[in-house]
This record gives sequence, C-alpha cells and structure tokens, in this order.
Amino acid sequence: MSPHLPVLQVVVPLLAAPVAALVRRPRLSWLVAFLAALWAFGSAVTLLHHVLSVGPISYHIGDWAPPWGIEYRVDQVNAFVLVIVSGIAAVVLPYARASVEWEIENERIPLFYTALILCMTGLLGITVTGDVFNVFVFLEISSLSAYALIAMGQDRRALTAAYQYLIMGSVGATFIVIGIGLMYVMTGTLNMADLAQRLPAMEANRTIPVAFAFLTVGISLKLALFPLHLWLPNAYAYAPSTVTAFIASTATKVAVYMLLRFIFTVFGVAFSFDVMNLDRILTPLALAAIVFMSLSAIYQPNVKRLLAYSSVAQIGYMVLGISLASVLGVAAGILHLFNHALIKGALFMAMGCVMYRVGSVRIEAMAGLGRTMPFTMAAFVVGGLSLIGVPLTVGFISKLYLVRAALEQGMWPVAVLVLVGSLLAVIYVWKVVEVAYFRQPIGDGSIREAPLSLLIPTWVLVLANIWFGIDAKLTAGVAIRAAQALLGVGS
Amino acid sequence: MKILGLYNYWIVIGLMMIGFYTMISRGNLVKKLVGLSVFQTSVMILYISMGKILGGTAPILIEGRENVVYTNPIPSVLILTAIVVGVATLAVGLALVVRIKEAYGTIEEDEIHEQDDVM
Amino acid sequence: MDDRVILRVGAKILIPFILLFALYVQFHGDFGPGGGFQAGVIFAAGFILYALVFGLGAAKAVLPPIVAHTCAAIGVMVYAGTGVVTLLLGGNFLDYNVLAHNAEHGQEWGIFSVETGVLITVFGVMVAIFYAFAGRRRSEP
Amino acid sequence: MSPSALVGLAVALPLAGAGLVLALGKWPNLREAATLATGIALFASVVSLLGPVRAGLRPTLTLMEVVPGLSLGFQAEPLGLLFALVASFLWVVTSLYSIGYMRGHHEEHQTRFYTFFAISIASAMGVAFSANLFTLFAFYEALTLCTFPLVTHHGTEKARRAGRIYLGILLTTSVAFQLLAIIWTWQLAGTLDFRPGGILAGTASKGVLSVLLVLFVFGVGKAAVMPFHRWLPAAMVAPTPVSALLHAVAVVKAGVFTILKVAVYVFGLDLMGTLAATPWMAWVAATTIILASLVAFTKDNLKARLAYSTISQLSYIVLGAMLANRWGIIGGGMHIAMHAFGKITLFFGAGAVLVAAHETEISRMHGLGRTMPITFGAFFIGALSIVGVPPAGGAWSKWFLGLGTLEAGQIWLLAVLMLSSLLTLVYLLEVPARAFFGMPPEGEVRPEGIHEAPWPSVLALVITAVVTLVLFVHPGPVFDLVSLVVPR
Repeated sequence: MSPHLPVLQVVVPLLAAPVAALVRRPRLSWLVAFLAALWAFGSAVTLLHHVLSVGPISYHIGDWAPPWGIEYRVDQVNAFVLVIVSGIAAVVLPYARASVEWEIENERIPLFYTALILCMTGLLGITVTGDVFNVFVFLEISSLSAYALIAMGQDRRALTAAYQYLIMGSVGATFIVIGIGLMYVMTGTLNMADLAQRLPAMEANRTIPVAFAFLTVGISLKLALFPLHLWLPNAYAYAPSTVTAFIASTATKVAVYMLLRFIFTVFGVAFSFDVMNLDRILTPLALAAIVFMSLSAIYQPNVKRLLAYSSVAQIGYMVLGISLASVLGVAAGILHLFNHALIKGALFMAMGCVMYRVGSVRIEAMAGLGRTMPFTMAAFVVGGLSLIGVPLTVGFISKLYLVRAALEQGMWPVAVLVLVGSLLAVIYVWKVVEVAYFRQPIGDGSIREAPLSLLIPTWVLVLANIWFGIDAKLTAGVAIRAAQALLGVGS
Repeated sequence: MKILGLYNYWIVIGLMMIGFYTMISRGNLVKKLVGLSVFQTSVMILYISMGKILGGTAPILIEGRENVVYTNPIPSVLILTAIVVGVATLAVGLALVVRIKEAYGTIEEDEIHEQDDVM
Repeated sequence: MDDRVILRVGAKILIPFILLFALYVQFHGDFGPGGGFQAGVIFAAGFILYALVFGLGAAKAVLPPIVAHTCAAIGVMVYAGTGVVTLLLGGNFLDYNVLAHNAEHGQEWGIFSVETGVLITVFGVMVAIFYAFAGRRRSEP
Repeated sequence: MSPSALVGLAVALPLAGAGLVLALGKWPNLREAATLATGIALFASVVSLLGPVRAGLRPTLTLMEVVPGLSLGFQAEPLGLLFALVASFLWVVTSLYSIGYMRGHHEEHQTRFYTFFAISIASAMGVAFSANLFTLFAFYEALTLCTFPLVTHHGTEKARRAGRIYLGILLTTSVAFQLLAIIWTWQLAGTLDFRPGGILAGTASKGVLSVLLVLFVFGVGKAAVMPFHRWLPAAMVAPTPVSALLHAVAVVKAGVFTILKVAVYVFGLDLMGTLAATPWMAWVAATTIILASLVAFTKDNLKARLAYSTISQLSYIVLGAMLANRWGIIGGGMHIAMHAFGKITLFFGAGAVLVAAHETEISRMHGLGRTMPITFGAFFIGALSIVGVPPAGGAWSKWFLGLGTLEAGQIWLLAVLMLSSLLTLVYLLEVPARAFFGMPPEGEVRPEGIHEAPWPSVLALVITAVVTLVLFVHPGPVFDLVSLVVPR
C-alpha cells in the first residue's frame, strides 16, 4: 500500500473534477467521473483493510508534523465511512449515465459530473482529515456542489429547494466555523488529536461549552436532525434522480460522522455526556424524529418526498444510537449509517428508474408498475422490506443492535419506540406497494421495464442489502471496533 | 470596563444578530442572502480580532530585528478561506435567485409558495 | 455608452495598472502580504471593468466564456498537480522541500506554483460568475 | 445423504419447486406435476429424518453466522419434525386438491399461486427446523410476507382490505412484541439457541421473565390468541386451498409451534411453572377458546365459521403450552397433527361445495348431502375429530390436554375444555346435519346437475378423512415423537 493513499483518496477525485469539466463531452466526462469513483472506492477498501489489520494511519500534508501542519488521519471509524461514500459513488455513476442523459441538457452534463465528483471529493475530505478547519473547507466544497446539483432538477421547485438548502446549510457551516474559532481561541490548535488533549484542562471555561453548542447545532443542521430537517424533503424530492440517490446515501451520513468525531474524539465522551448532558437533548429529538417523521412520511403523495421524510426518521435511529453513548449504541449508529446508505440508495435508484420511464414519482403514477416494470418494483419491495427491518436484510441488523443497546441500558420505552418506527415504515412502504401491484396500469401501456444500465446498479445495491443482512460479521465487526475506538475502550 | 473592553465581541454579536434576523424576517430572497453575508462577516471579524495583538505587526521576518510582536497570522489565513467560501456561497445563491426569478417571475418567498401550492 | 468619453479613456488608462498591480500582488505574494486569491480577484476586476465600459460583447470577444471556464479548471489542476509532483519526487503531498536543490528554494517555488494555480482559478471563476449574471436577459418585463 | 444435509434439503426443495413452477408456467400440466413431484420428494426427505431423530440424533446444519453469536441454522428435533411431517404430507394432498379446485373454479394467475404456495411451504419448513429464535423469526416473517399475495389473490377491494388486516396484525405483533422479546432474550441469555431445559433460567427476575412470556404469547400473532385473531377470518378471502393448508395448517401451526418451542426450549417447563404470568396466559387461551366458539355460532359463512373454529382450537395448543407440564406439551403437540388433519378435511369439504354447488352459506346447504355424499361424509369425520370424540384422532389430543389440566390442578380449565367441546359439537355438526337431513324451503328449486367436485379434490378429502380415522387407531407414532420433546 502506498503511504500516500490517505491524501490520494482526496486528490485524485479533486484532479478528476477539472478534467471532467475540460473534456466537454458528456460520455467522456462520465468516464472520468466513473474512473475517479472507482479509484476512490479501491483506495478506500485498501485503507480499511490496512487500518483493520495494521492500525490507524497518520499522513502529514507538506511533511509538516501535527499539530502545526494539516494531518490526514485514517482510523477504523472514517475508513468505514470512506468505503460507504466511495462505494455508493461507484455504484451510482454507472447508473447516472442513462438517467442524466434523460434529465439534464447535453451541454450541462460535463458540469454535472464535475459537481458530482467535487461533492464526493468534499465528503471524502471531511471524512479523512484530522484538522478541524479542513473539515469546514471540505464541507463547503461538498455543500456548494450539492446546491448546484440539486438546482439541476427538472421541476422548478428544485431551485427553491436548493436555495433553502443553501441558506440553512450556510448557517450550519457558519455555526461550525464559530465553534472551531472558539476552540482555537482557547487552545491555539486545530488538530483533532491535539484538541482532544488540551480541551479537558479548559472545561471549566465557559467558552468551551459555547463552542460545543455551536458545533453541535451546526452539525445537526447539516445532518437534518429533527427539527432542523426542513431543507431535506424538498431537496431530495426535486433533485435529479442520480443526485438524490447519491446525496441521500452519503451527505447526511458524513454529517453523522462529523457529529461522532466531534463529540467523541474532540470533546470526549465524558465532557459531551456527563458535563454537557448531550443525551438529554439528542435522545428525545431522535425519538421525535423517528415517530413524527415516519408519520409525516405516511401522508406524502410524492414517493421521493416520502422517502425523504423516512430518511429524517432513519437519521433519528443513528442519532439515537449515538446518544446512548455505549459501545453497542454507537456501533448501532455506525452500522445503521452503512445500512441506511444501502437501503436509501437502492430505493431512490428504483425511483429513478420509475422517473425515467413514467416521468413522475407521485404515488398515483406507480399504478400497475408491478406488472409493467416488475424488476424495478421488485427492487423497491426488497428495499422497502429492508427499510422496515425484515430479517435477512440490513435494516434488521441495525434494529437488532439498536434495540439491544437500548435494552442494555434498561431503556425499554426507547426500544419500543424504535420498533414502532418500523411499523410506521410498514405503512408507508406498503402504501406504494399496493398501488404498484393492485391498481390497473394507467396510460396507453407504453411503459416498459427500465433499461439494464439503470437496473443493474439498482440491483447491485439491493443484493448488497440482502448480502450484508445475511452475513453482517464484517459490517458489525467493523462498527463495534469503530465504536470502541471512539469511546476509547477495549480493542 | 471589562465589558466595554471586549468591544470586538459586541460588534461580532451585533452583526451576527442583525444578519440572522434579516435572514429570518425578510421574505425577499436577495435580502436573505444579504443577511447571510452579514452573518458570515461577523464571524470573519471574530476570527481576525482574536488573532490581533495590540501593537503587533504583520508576521514578516525581518533580518536584524528581534523581539518583534507579531499578530497571529493563522486566523487571518483561515478566514481568507472562509471569505472565499462566502463569496462562492453568495455567487451560487444569487445564481439560484436569478433562475428562481426566471422560473417564477418573483423573488418574494410567499408569492413563490403561493404558486407552488396551486400546482 | 459610446458617448462617455471620460469613462472610456479613464478605463483604458486604469486597466493596465490594475492588471499590473494584480501581478505585483501575485509575484510578491511569497515574500510579503498578498497571494493568488487577491491577485486573481484584482485581475478579474480589471477585466470586469473592461466589460462594464466596453460592453459584454467586446469582453467576450477578448475572453470567450469557455476560456474562463477552462482557466477555472486548469488552476485547480495546477494546484493539485503541484502536490502530485511533490509526491512523484518522493516527498509527501505538497512537501515543497523536494522541488528544488534545497529546502528554501523548494518552498519558494512550491508556494509560487500553488499561488499561480489559485490565481488562474480565481480569475476564471470571477469572470465566469460575471458572465453568468451579466449574460442574462429579463425573461419578462 | 447425511441427516444434516436432509434438513437443508427440506427447506431448499420447495424453493427449487417454486422456481420450477415459475419456469413451467406455460404448461399447466407439467407445472402441476412439478408441484406434486416436489411435494412427494419433500415428504420423503422429511420422513427419512424420522429414523435419526427417534434414535436420539439432532441433525444440525449451520448455514451462516450473521453476526457474532447469531447464526442462521437448522436443526431437526421431534416437535419440528412432527410439524414438518404434517405440513409436507398435507402439501402433497393439498396440491392434488388444488388441481381440481383451481381448474374447476377457473382461477386466474395460477402460476403465481403455485409459486408462492411453494415458497410458503419452504418458509414453514424453515420455521419447523429452525435451530434458534433468530432463524425462526426470519422464516416466520418470510411466511407472513409470501402468503400475502395468496391472501390477496383475487386482487379485489375486499381482498386488498383483508390483506391489510392480515399484514397489519401479523407484522405489528411480530415486530412490536416478538422481536422485542427475542432481542431481550438475546440480551439476557447471550444466546438464542433452542436448548432442552431452556436458556432463560436464572437470567433475570421472575417479573421480567413474566413480561417476556406475555410478549412472546401475544407476539406470535399467528397463534391467533385474542385480541390478535382478526387476521385469520380476514384471510378467508383467499382461494380455499390456501385457507386449507396455510390457514388451517402451515401458517397457524407455525404460530402455536413457535409458542410450544419457546415454552420448552427457551423458558423450559420448570421455569414456566414458577412464573406468575403462566396461569394468566392459560386463562387468556381459555377465554379465546370459549369466545371464538361462541363467535363461530354466529357465522353463517362456512369458511368464516371454520376460521373461528380454528382460532378456538389453536388456543388449545397455547393452553397446553401454558400448563407447563408434560401432559400439556404432549397434548398440545399431538393437537398440532390431529387438528391439522381434521380441519383440512373440513376446508376441503367447504371448497368442494363451493366448486360443485357454488354455495358458501351454511343455511343454504340443506339437502346437498344427498348429491355430494362423499364430501359430507368426510366433513362429518373431520368434525368429529375437531370435537374430540372417537373414532377420530382428535380424541387423543384432547384426552392428554385434559390430563394436563388435572396435573396442573386447574379443574376449571378442564371444565372449559368440556364446554368448548360441547359448543364445537353443535356448531360443526350442524353442517352435515343440514346437508343430509335439511329440507329446502318452500318454492326454492336447486339447479339440476350438481354432483361431486372434480375427482382430484374428492380424492384429497377422502385421504385426509381416512388419515383422521387411522390416527385414532394408531396414535402411537405421533405420541412417541412428541413425548421425545419432554423426556420423563
């Protein structure tokens, strides 16, 4: 393994982005983007393997030793997140070609791929860096390209959705900068590991809790924690199919990773939970997200919006796991981060197939698709079952760990609410399934099954849902080790 | 005196609240962006003021002179990045507003909502 | 706008100095205050002044939008490329020491190269943003 | 072939059969032949497990470790083997019956029907041979989901509403209660494996374990303990073979089987006997027995009446488990087999009447016994078995259940059993009585040309009726198998 892999993980896609813009030919720019995503995936898998077998890697940019220079640090936690982000990108890009050609004008396609690759670069950068200000820079790279990507949706509401996201996202990012600045004022360092060492001595100072508060709220805005989720449903619903599939399964996940990083690595579990009592805020909000957002999802007439609300609810599951602050709970959160990326990726990609053939993703438009687009809808059904948490799918594994973590601490009402969330998921998934399978097809019968270039990537994710649901040793093992690393116990 | 001595923080807080309030209270999309800019500017002042040392000079090494007090350059460098980000955000935001105007014929939030609700 | 002689003449006098000042900020950036970002903005400002006074058409004839876009892309490649070159020369990413025979010169060249990348990108992006806004016409009265 | 491979084969065969059926969809005769062949092969492989299991072996097959400490695995033990034997044998018979019924009734989407039927059987086999609670739960949910297309087979608004109730109740109870109980068990015991003597003893206070027991009993919605029984009558919109095999045998028996298995292998009878919740749950079952019988009286639709009868009879088995003694388990276990043969005969009869005479209401079946003597003769035998009187197999299981109540010292529960038998006698025997002796009201003329249903259907119901009689004369094999579960 090249020792430069941590930085190449980010730099290669960063170089690919201008290349994709320069080639100016839709097909070629797609190829560049695809190769970049493949590279990122390959290197992320190598890094994960290395971290698991050897141990964390620290890379010094410009050979300046931390805490003066910028450090890229890969450990069990972010290596896993790197694999998720780049893996989803590598699956979404083959899917993108046909979908994007249909949804976006020809001359803007190279720009689309540039933005997509930049977005991935930003997300990978947030994940890999060990420098808090670097986090902000990459966050803005990914966010700005995400705003642009969302605005490329066909519906004009995509514009207002992107605008709303821009305003709320910028406020969140600015909060994060304030938090970082206040920490810098107190400690004079921006390196995460260094901060973690210096902060405990200053806990009594009032600036540190303020910094903590700004950071938590800022990150919560980015990860769409209820009730800071208002930007998310429209952004997911009106963005181009490819963008929804990519962003839904990566952007909020990376924000969850940021939350993990800050409250566990930088501030430490003792400060976050014993001094600041973060769990008293996060647990109720997470539970509210699970229940209220699942209920909202039931009443959505647009399936992409329905899934978006469900995403907010699912983020509640991840945050709930984190708020339990135990190895099992944090592991459940990390596990769901991975699993939910697979679930929502598959579901949004299935909806992209529907969009491609039917031109709408409203529930009425699904009528009879069980017969006219059997493979697409079968993918949706399996994805939906996984969302519900039926055994032998990834969704089940997440719920298993989450419920166990709650029971471990004797919080059985929490366990019950988690399961109630699954039941609400049954309702909103089944609403779509019934229309697809029991209503007569509308229109002149010209609707055909989606092309293979869309179906194969969708089914790759669907099968991943089943595969990691049957053999979860790898994912669960990594999640447990990551949680141990974050909490600083065992391993 | 202590409270007045921290005047830079009062400026920061004042600007921050002005920007935040503008963002929340105004329905005009451009005015919201102006509010966002003011909000971001307040953070820039926060950074720059915390790096400043009274009597400090620009951190340039000059041969033959020692014991010179320098201003910490790192916050300035950091905030330069934030300024770039702010400019980019503003540009993207304005571009969006232009296209919203073309699509809806208005940049007033409530009128846009009305048009969307009709659909 | 053709009759505003003072503007036209004034601009013609100012623009070279603006561009020159941009280059000063750029080339002096590795010794004193300044750098690629400021230089890029000033350079673009000079150009935008030209477009404001002589019209968008004239400006686009001098610098087609596609060139601005290309600049934006190339700058990023120069920046990241510098990092890759240091990698190829055996250092860490952006480890300028390996760029020349000794560390001081290496740092100087490295910073200069990176700042050039920034200059090109910022210039390209600024002009592209200007074109994007200025090029639009009111779709309805 | 080694016994452990046979266990895997029992789950894989019906799945392969489903694929075969799907592939042969264009040729109905070949398709049905495939179903029958798979059914016979399945039954043969389950029967060949009988020897090793009776010799004391417990063939085990672990497919996959899902997460550390949680594996997907199968194990053949006596109770599961009994359930698998009954289900696989009746699948063959039901397939025979379906051929007559589906063609005689001109049903649509027959390929889909047979495919999901086979998958359902595979899931039932998975439940029967599950080696731990996780595997059991996985196949339990699979069974719910793959019977959904069968319940909503007709695709009408009524079928859709029934489907919603079906899925709603079964998923709600299983996710909200059963899954919670399973994860809680895992948390407490550190394992989910089924072990003789149970895994929960001494892991938590009696109060917590009592809550766990209640969660399990209500969580197994397929056991149709009131108030979670509504799905079973709703499921009767399905074609009759589905009601017969799945909603009298495979699905509902998977439910009570789960409860028996949890009682014996998770809690252990000794522990069960000390829990405060056990007698309470026994009374919940007893209440279900009586109430469901009373509701059955009010139903004029034959399938609805049979459905409520099933609810009542299922609670016999739950009651057997909650008695927490040897005779209770033996009686409950035997009742799985006895009730299966009796009830499936009744459903076959109901379906045959529907196909041949297009009648569904009991009040309009007067005089049909004279044109369809074989059907109603078999119906009579089935009814006797459900009531629990000689010369039908049901007598034995009720006998042992009665012994169980006495051993538990619950004389009133014995009274409930007696009363329920009386009620059953009245509401079930009304049907053949009307058919043989009833006179049509004045002025109504029954259309000419009614005769017995198509021969495969008649053959099927004759087979099950005969087996019901045989089980009275030779209950030995069933008894021996079940008594292996609870060694003396």
